[in-house]
Amino acid sequence: MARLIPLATAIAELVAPGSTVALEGFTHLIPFAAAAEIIRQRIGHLTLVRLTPDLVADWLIGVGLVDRLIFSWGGNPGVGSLHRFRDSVQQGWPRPLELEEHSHAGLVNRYVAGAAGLPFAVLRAYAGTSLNGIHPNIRSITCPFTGEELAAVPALNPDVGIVHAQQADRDGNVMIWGITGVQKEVILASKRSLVTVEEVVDEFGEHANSIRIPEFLIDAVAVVPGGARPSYASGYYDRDNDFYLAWDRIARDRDGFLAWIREHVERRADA
Amino acid sequence: MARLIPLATAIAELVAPGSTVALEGFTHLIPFAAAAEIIRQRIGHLTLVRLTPDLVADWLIGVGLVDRLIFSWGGNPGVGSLHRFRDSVQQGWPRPLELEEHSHAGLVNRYVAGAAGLPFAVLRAYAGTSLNGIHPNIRSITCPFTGEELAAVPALNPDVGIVHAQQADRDGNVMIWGITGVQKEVILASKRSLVTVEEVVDEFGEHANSIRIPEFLIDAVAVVPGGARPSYASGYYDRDNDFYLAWDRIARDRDGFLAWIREHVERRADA
Amino acid sequence: MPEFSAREMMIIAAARALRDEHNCFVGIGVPSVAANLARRLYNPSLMLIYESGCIGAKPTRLPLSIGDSELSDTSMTVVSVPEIFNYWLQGGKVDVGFLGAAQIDRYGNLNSTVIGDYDHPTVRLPGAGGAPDIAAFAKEVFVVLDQSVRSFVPELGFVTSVGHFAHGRTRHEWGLPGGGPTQVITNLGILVPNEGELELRWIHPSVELKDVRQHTGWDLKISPDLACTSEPEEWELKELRRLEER
Amino acid sequence: MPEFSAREMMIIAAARALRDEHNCFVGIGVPSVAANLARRLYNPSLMLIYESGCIGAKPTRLPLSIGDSELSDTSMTVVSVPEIFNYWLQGGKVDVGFLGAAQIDRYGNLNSTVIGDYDHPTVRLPGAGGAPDIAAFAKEVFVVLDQSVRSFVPELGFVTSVGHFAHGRTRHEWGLPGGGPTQVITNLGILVPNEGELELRWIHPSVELKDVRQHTGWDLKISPDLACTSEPEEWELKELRRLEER
Repeated sequence: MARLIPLATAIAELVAPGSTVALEGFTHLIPFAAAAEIIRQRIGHLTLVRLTPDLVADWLIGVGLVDRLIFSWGGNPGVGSLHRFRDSVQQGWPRPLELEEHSHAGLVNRYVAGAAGLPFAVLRAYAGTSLNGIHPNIRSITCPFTGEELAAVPALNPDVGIVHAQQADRDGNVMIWGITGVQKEVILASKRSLVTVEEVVDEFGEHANSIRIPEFLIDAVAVVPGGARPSYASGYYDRDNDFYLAWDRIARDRDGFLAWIREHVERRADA
Repeated sequence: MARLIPLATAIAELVAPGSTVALEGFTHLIPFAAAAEIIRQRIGHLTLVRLTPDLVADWLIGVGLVDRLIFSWGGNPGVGSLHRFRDSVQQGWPRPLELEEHSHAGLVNRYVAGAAGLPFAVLRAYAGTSLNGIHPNIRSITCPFTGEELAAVPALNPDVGIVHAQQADRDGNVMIWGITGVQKEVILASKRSLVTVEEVVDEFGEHANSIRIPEFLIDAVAVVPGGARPSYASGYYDRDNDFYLAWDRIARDRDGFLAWIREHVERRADA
Repeated sequence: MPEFSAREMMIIAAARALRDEHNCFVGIGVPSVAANLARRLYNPSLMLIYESGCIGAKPTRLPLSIGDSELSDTSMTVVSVPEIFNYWLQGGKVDVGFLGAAQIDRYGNLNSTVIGDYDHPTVRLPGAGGAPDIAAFAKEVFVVLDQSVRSFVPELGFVTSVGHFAHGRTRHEWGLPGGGPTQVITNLGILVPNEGELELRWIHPSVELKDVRQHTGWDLKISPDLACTSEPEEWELKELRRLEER
Repeated sequence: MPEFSAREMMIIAAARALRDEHNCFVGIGVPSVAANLARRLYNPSLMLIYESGCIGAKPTRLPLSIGDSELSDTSMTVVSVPEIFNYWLQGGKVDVGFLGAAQIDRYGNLNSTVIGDYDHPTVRLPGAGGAPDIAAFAKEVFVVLDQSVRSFVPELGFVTSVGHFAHGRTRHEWGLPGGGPTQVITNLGILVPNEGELELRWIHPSVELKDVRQHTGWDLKISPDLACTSEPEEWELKELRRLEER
């Protein structure tokens, strides 16, 4: 069921203007190459979903392709703020950004409910915080056994889920090891899914802490070596920490950012 | 935190008369040795929790140590009925057995809620079945977003969770591979926990589909080679399918069953 | 024409039904034999899913239980039991679920819990296990069981798994997302639902209509398109017998 | 007496606080330095837990993010992010959570979301991440941040993480199971809650009381047991500097 196709074809087929697109990868295996391709194809009015909208979100927000962001932490990890994200929230540049903001636990459980075929998830969260009430997707629910009040969040079923993985086999099954984040939940919850991979192998090896995702859950696999750079792929390459530090300067200025995107994303040949 | 102690000491310390005891292991790694030790110490009036009360439950029920059974499937897998379980339900021998009966999904989610620190779990289940209404631990709940009616089950936090694993390391961390069932949830949900293991190793190897449980969640580790027999331990020994077939005959008759227990469980030296 | 038993016909009919499916949630017994036979004969890419968490199992011999090492050792991946029920079954990823039962009624409801009163049963059966969840969520359900007046009953004392109409409501009204039983494959023929009620659609070779009627506890409807199941081929029987020998 | 910076004093004070703990949920920055220092100096069996799912990480160099390969490569196990939040944090398995923030109030409530109006913020901060969950569930919480009138404010515009009293209710009344902040460790001293309100309990060497008061945006209570933090030892400083060099 998982077809091995070029990245450009996969993005053109799976991502439409106005789509709700989840791009996941928790520090590890962030699908940068797929985001770059969305920019090259200028697919806009997206609802972007990402627990930690970091540089990859700064790219998409800064070029004006995102109308709405569902997220829980928007920063440059270990470095500081995300200037394009801040500029769009504070100044509405290049366009205003509608926010649906959660804690990690809240957004994670939106995916979990989506993966589990439930309309909502229950969690102990948000009690006493100002997050409660900033948008309608945090409600309360009463335990039918103890009478306790808990929080409820609605299931999230993105139109497209995109993740990067280390390997696919020839049937299109996918293997991820190291930090696996919410990747499995995103694939299970999404209506369509794309996995970019470092390489295709004949057989998977044994890895503690690995997950494998069967081909019948994946619509397209695209081979994109280095597709998670500047983040990292355990067993393949390290995180480009220098680039994360440099990004603080690159993204601080609107024109500088746009010039960088033109140079490094738009002019780059298709993967 | 996990102390390495003899099985008899662990059972004496952790299991008290009237305890709610979860014995888990889904076909694989069933903690038979621990159950045998409970029988030798004649700790009674137990609430036994087990998704698939198979031979291990037949032992405990047949000798009269179980007052209440929380379960979802009670049979001899691939063989047929569980005669001691049937005899206690149908004839009240050796004592009546109170049942709290679920589907697998329902009982699994009682553990999940217990592990997750929630008072209940939500699932799509029981709608239209006669399971709805046979006990008070299946209730309904309304989605605060869609208005849908779903089922709710209360969290289960057993007094003691007992599982068998392949290996512990010298710190008392535990590693399981192959079919991992609900073992992690049981350890996380239980107030106290005991893990019997095949052996203690210096370092864990890499195994796809493995889980590791940190020592600080485990109260006691007891080394019991063969502790899952007649079930199996992946990488150590196979399932004794002949014994499962023979059990049908052994357990059919009350006196024959008691004689077998006397011979093979009660007289066996401490592990 | 090769000799074959009614049981062999039933298994082969069940295996044939899996020809075009992507994946199948397999219970032990006849379903397991049928699913493994299908993978060998008609559908090598059929993904077998077991409730023990084994996904993409490729057993070389038939397992005795749903959790044999033969399954976990040959699987593409093994996930936890909570995951298999919450993400895979309830999450709507299963194409076909296979179920057996002690009893069935005309709506495809199944009983595998008790015969007689729940609190004072005549026969206590093993119980639900994963059956109600498979019946609720698999896109379609194949039921496999021997046909007799004891098993094909006019009314169930206990509904363990919902077919097309139970306790006064349709499965749609109960909010069950899966399609319910689409085939009930027996030693005598194959029943399919027509507006929720099972009717005989295929009859196995050398079985007579009156046999089927005699072995059904209600006034069985017969499809106007009733046809005869094509008989097992030599190569189908050979592979089935080889599989069961191992 | 060795020379040391206020930042070094803060980190060493935070590390010392982990002396007798079993496990610690670690955020990036000062908490990560402190937790790793504690594992080296005082508590070699301290289990480090990161929100990326890394449990029992033993990094040899300080990670830049909570998800560096240094963490997953050295961990006892790595679990999914849903699991770390649902089973480990919400499940009540975490002894100490470490939090930083842009702002804190006298009840130990933290703001890491926005300065100014939520819809039209003066400064948009990264947001909640795992902080509200850590604040809710860890058995105790250590807060680490620099003390100034901009960060120690009389009232928060936005409560991201609940301390001891927020929006008119105690944390107990909000149903939060963890113990809340038990220590607020700054560059000037250590504050501990007394009936829910932070008071200065320790003051760092060579800091004067009026400095602490000047850098607090409310009328700070001083504990009757106010004492001086013992100054960093040579060996503590040496290991800290070695760790940050790598």
